[in-house]
Amino acid sequence: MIVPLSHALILSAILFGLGVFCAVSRRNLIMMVLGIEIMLNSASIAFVAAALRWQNLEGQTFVLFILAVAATEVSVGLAIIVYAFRRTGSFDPGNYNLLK
Amino acid sequence: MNWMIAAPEIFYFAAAMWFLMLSFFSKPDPRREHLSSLLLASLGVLVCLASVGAQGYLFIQAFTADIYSQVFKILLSLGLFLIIALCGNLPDIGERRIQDFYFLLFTCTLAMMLLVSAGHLLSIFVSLEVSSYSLYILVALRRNQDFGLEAGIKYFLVGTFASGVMLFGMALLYSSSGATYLSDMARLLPEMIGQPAVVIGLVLTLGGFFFKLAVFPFHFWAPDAYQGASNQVAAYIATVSKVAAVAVIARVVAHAGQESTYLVHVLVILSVASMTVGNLAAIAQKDLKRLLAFSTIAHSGYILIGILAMNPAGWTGTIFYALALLAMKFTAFLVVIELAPEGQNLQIDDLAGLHRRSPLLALALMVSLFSLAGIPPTIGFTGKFLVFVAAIERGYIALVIIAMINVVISLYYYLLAIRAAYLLEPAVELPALTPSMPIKLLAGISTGLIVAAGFFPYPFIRIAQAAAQVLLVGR
Amino acid sequence: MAYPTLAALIMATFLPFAAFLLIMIFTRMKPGLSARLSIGSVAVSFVCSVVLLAQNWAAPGPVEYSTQFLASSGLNVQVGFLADQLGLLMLTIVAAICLLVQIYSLGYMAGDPGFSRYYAFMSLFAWAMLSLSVSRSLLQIYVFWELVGLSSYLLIGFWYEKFSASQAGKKAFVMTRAGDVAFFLGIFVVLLNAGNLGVLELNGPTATRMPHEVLTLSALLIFGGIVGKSAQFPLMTWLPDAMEGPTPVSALLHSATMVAAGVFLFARLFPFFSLSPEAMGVFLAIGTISMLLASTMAMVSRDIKRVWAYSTISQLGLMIMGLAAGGYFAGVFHLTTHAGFKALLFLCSGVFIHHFGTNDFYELGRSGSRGLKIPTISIVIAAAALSGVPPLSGYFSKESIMSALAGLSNPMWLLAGLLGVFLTAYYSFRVMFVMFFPKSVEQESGHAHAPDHAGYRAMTGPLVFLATVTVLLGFFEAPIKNFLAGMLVIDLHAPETNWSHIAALVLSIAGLALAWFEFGRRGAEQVGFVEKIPPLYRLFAERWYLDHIYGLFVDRVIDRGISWLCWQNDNKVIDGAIDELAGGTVEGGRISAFLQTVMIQYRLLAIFAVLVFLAFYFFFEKI
Amino acid sequence: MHMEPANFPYLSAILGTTVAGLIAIMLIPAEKKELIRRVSATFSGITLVISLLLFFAYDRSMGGFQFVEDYSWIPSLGIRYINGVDGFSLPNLLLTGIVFFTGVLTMWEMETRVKEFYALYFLLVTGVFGLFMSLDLFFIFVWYDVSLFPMYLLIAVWGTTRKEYGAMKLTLYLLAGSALILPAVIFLYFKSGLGTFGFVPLMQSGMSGTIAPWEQKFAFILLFLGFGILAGVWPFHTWSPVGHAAAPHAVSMVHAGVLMKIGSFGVLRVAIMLCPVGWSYWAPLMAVLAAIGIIYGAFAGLRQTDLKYVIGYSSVSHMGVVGLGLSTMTVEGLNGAVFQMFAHGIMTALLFSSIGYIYDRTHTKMVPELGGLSRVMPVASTFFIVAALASMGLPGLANFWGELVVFIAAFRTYPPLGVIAVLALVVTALFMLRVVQRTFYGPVDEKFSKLQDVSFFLGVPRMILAAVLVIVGLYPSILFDVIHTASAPFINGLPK
Repeated sequence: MIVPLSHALILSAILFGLGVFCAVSRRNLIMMVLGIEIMLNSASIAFVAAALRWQNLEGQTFVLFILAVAATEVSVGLAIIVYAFRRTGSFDPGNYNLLK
Repeated sequence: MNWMIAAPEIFYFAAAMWFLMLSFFSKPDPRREHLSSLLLASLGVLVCLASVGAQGYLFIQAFTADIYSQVFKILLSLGLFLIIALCGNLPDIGERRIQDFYFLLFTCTLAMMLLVSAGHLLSIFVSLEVSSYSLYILVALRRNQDFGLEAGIKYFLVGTFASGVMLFGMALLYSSSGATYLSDMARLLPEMIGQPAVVIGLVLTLGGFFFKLAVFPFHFWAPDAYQGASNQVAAYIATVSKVAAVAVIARVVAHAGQESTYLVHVLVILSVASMTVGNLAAIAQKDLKRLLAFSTIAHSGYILIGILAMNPAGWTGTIFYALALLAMKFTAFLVVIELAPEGQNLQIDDLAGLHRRSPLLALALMVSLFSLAGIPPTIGFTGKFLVFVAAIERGYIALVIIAMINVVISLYYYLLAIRAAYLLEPAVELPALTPSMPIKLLAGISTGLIVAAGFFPYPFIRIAQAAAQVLLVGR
Repeated sequence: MAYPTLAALIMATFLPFAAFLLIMIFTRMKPGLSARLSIGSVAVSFVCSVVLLAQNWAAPGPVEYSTQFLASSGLNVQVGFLADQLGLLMLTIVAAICLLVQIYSLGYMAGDPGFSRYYAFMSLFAWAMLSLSVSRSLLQIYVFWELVGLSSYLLIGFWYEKFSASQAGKKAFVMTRAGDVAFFLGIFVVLLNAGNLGVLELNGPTATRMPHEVLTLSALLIFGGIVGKSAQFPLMTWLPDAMEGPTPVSALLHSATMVAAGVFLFARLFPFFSLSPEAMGVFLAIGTISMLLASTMAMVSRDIKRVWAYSTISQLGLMIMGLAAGGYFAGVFHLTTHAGFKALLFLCSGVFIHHFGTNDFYELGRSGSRGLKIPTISIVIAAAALSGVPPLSGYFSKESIMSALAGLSNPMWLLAGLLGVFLTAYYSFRVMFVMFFPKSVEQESGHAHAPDHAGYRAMTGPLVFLATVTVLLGFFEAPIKNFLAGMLVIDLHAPETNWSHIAALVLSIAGLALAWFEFGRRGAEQVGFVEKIPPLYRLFAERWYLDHIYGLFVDRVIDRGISWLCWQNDNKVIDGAIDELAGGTVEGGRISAFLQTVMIQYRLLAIFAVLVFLAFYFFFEKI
Repeated sequence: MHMEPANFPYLSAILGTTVAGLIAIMLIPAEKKELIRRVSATFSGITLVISLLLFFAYDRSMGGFQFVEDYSWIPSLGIRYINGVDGFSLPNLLLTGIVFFTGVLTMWEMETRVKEFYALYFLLVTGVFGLFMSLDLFFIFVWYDVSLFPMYLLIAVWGTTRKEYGAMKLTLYLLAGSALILPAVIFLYFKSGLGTFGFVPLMQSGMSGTIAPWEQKFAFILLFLGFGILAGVWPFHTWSPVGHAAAPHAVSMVHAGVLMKIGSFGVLRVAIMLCPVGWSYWAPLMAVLAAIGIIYGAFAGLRQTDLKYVIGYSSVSHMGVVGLGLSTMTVEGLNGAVFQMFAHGIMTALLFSSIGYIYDRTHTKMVPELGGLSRVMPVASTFFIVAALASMGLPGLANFWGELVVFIAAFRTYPPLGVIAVLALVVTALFMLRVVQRTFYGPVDEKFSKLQDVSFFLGVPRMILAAVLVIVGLYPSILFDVIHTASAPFINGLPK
């Protein structure tokens, strides 16, 4: 064990925070999706580290699935967003305010 | 490996594939698609009923079939069938996309069935995501794309954000306890529940399910998604998807959350916040679907009361409540769908004169709204009563009083809707509504069920009790 | 004699009630039948009461019938009949006057659209009053007391289309109610301390077991009811207004019987009251004040019925003085004689009013009222009796009251009584002289001759009878005294002091003379001495401003004070708070709904913030 | 507690009749108004007959709960369908039967949405009947709400003055009361440790102290406030005048006549009988609130110009008398309170029924706009006046006895409050007489001079009510005999 688990967890927490920050602060739908991707990946890091700690493969499996799900997510999300961009010409989430 | 215990899943998978194939190889025909989907859905109900006694594991226990999951599968299949029964006229879904629509509905239901059977964090995660992605697209499918796309985007963003949170929570949980099976958690967690990483991980994990159930603060998508989605999809979200969410939350909490006062406190806070925010915001709504969305948020608060009691009565009440929610939300949406033949969004004032246009629908609306408000003798009341009993057994009387006050607040906006249906007269004379015979039958049956199950709840309580046996772990 | 007596009592009391029900339900549309029913029932009552009186004339003690009532309510209340001398005497008086007045009303009310209703109410009254006379417990007395009040209300406001009539009815009811509430409380005090409400028990040993203060308190409270019903100070102002009712009603209720119920109650509980000298002192004072105040009011009124109303107050005051002075027989005897001559006064006045259509006796005189011979003679007899002119009945009863007053140690009371005698003679003959010796007669011939039809005969018949009674009753003083003496052990024989007799006689003659001087003699300007002193006149005419005070009280304190406060509190404070709460909730809903519509990124931020809060909560929860 | 099973299910027969009536009305096409009315009158008449039978079939010498029907309902929670009547509920059942039937007749001339009206009306009354006869707390709560929520539509659709505001206020207010009741009921369920919602076992555990004193105190105040709101306890009474004024006549009748009784009955049956210790703890508060209500209602009523507001405030005052009786903790107090419930129910029903007739003819219920009606409609006026006299507490009419007994009990327990309550009699007399004077006396208004007096048929419901007032007024023991069978054992069995 070179890197203690706590360090990995801290790293992943920081990454999670960055992801949240990105999703919350950038007024661009694409960047929000990216931020959320970062959040997913931060979880992946934690899983990998934990898999090392518990000496089993479940963490690793998780990561594989996360990659797959993230890919789905991007495809679905981007599809909707791009479609919306074509209709409205805007990536600004503030412009999507019809529903109230 | 006994594949028969997964018969419902296999069936729904096949049905979904059928529509997928159709969309590849056949021209869309709304009528045929509707009939075939209706047939498949009713067959699905039968399959679920037939496999009610199934017990066992698949995929190294990632898939668990027990009475709990099978009861919920019946509810889910029933919900799907009922929603599809309302899809005879789908003005808001383009004809081109009708096969995709059914494909997604069946896929989503399949995912939810997997969800209620999931026994491993990974299977929970995957099935949850699959059901969510189906719904994102279903919401965005609406022909009125200004609404549909915006709702889809918001739903998607909140959803993925929540799944990010959930995933991070799962990572924390796994890294601190090493458990990924729910059964392991039930064994391991009680000793380490005092550790921050464990319990915060648990709360974050629950966040993903709270998103499904629209619990504060993960409820932000609900009003927009309901309003923006087509009526049928909103109905589906309000009924079937909520049932699945209840199932998974109850299972996870039962397995992982025992002995944690912190978790109880968190659930109390979220429960009170959900019902208060939901009920208050509902007061100000003009759009009927949006109002129902906020009412769903409030109901998620009531359901949490049953869950946080964490006693047999609580589980029973929760399961019963899920059934109640299905019945009453379905009835309310039935009226909404029938009143909007063009698929438009319905304002509360559009209900004006309903009592003359269609006394049956007006009655159905009134009964379902009173049931949502929790007025006896309706199923909504009995559900509330059961969860309140469970909570008071644990001594949470203040919580129950707060919930009852919320009931009073909620009554205000339900009464406003009833007032519109029974009291207001439309500005221009609208023609009488003549719903088709099946719809009439459906409205009559569901209204009758709401009252009958409120008055004679015992058979349903028995079912809920049987299902709740599964959740009595670790005690 | 058990069952016949009981049957007679039941017949005497309940027949009029049956008549009331029958008239109300069946014969509203048939006036003749209604009148026959009512008169028939009260005639039977009268016969029964006379039979009972005769039967019990020599009976040694009271006869009592009682049955358990309200046992199952947790209270132990006995109800039934108490047929003792006082009760039977009152029963006979009431039945007689009721019968006479109802016969008289055949003429007086003929043709009135509410003829049936009138007789129904009269029957209701007869029932209540007759039952009151022979009630055996205080609670029972209270019940009929209230019912008597009700019939009084209904009859005063009989001509309800007249605003003043309905107003007067309401006033009478509310003012007597105020007194009744005190009575009601008094009953409670008695019940809770003596555990019994039976009249005989209270007059007997039960009362002596009560603490003295409690006894005084309950006596005073019960006396409150007497004050209200007998229109004593300070609840006296309803009675003059009550003259808005038909004149026979005034004769029956508001002079002869109902208002006398107060005095009757006093006599009923005389032994009980006399256990508390303090209370008796208060009663004496109130009787005196009422008598004098009312006399002064009577001196200036120009309305013939009002004069008799004031005189009623004053005579009732006199009775109460007599009773409070210990003169049990004096009070009861005056009650008896007063019933006769006061009814006569009203009935005679009724003939004039009916005939000439005015209440103003100056007007009556000018119209030639003396043309009606029988009423004229009768009213003079009655007025003389009222003034205490021998040998009429009033003379004897007043004499006995004076001797009772003379027996008191403080001569002030006797002096006041004598002053009352003087004033009475003065104001009653003021009316007589003005009516029969008017300054000018306008229509000497037009109305002078007595009409001769059935209605008139129905009216004059009772007059003749009552006049006879008034003349003769005084000579029955001794038998009545003996009769009443049978029921009480207390000393009925107040010390005889002759000088009070003579003084009273002299003063009544003096009053008469003064009246003659100012109103009767030829060339008198017919203006009383009081009218020459404007402030005094105004004070008397405005009834010592009592009504103004009450009006102000009701208007300022109750209507615009407490009631306004309550209503404002309801509207502004309670409802205000509730509406505010509801409005606040709705406003909260708006805010909450608005927060749900903010940009999607803020919502994500909110989710995150809540999660952070929950995470922190974990660390602070344990503190 | 003695429980006498029924050889014939009278109680379920009453409920069954109202439900059958409801279903029958729902099945008749809305156009056949006359038929609907007749069906309603028939079914309500049957319930009246059954409740009369019940009243006289009740064995007064035996007391206790009689005609008991007991069926299992939700075994897992110990909920049973238990019906039974005792001396407290019997007068109330009779009252409901009378007001129900006369209410149907009172609304005979109503033409708008007849079917819906009677359907909701039957639903409402089903709840009322159920509440009075149920001996299971779960069902008591269910019936309580069933009897409340139809009020919203009944008032909002068929009402008059500020109807939507009144309906909303009333419904929310009263259901807020139920928000306190339900938690308290469940709380008692667990604290008794019996695992049953049955009234009788819970009462025994309250008596024997199985439910600890503090638990009783806590539950009592919740239950008292919850039911008390419906009983118009000061200061939670403001829904009552507004609601009465807004409601259609029959609903006002049922509402003031019966629904407010549900509140006081609930206080008695649930709060007092289950939590005797809590009762003795909170009784002074109850008494003070009741006394304030008595005097306050009378004074506030003095200023009103709307006939229904007047009656609404007089109801506040009269229900204060009931509350005062309940707070005395004596046999007399309970007797008087229950008696007063009955008497007030009949009396207000008669008042509202009469006002209904007047309003239907004159189209106003504002006192200043009326006048002289006694000339035009003497019979209708007589009914109102009889009821007004009863409300003043005139002897010979039913209310007097209730008030008398309550006042005596109050005078014994809380002398100052008793005095205050008695003083209110004067104020009540003042405002009732004012109303009578201004409405019925005085000259006839030209525009009213052509109006018809009440016909024989329309007079029937009012006659029934007036007759009941007189009969009970002359022979109060007919009720006291029954009530006493319940109150005396209860008070004597209280823990010392």
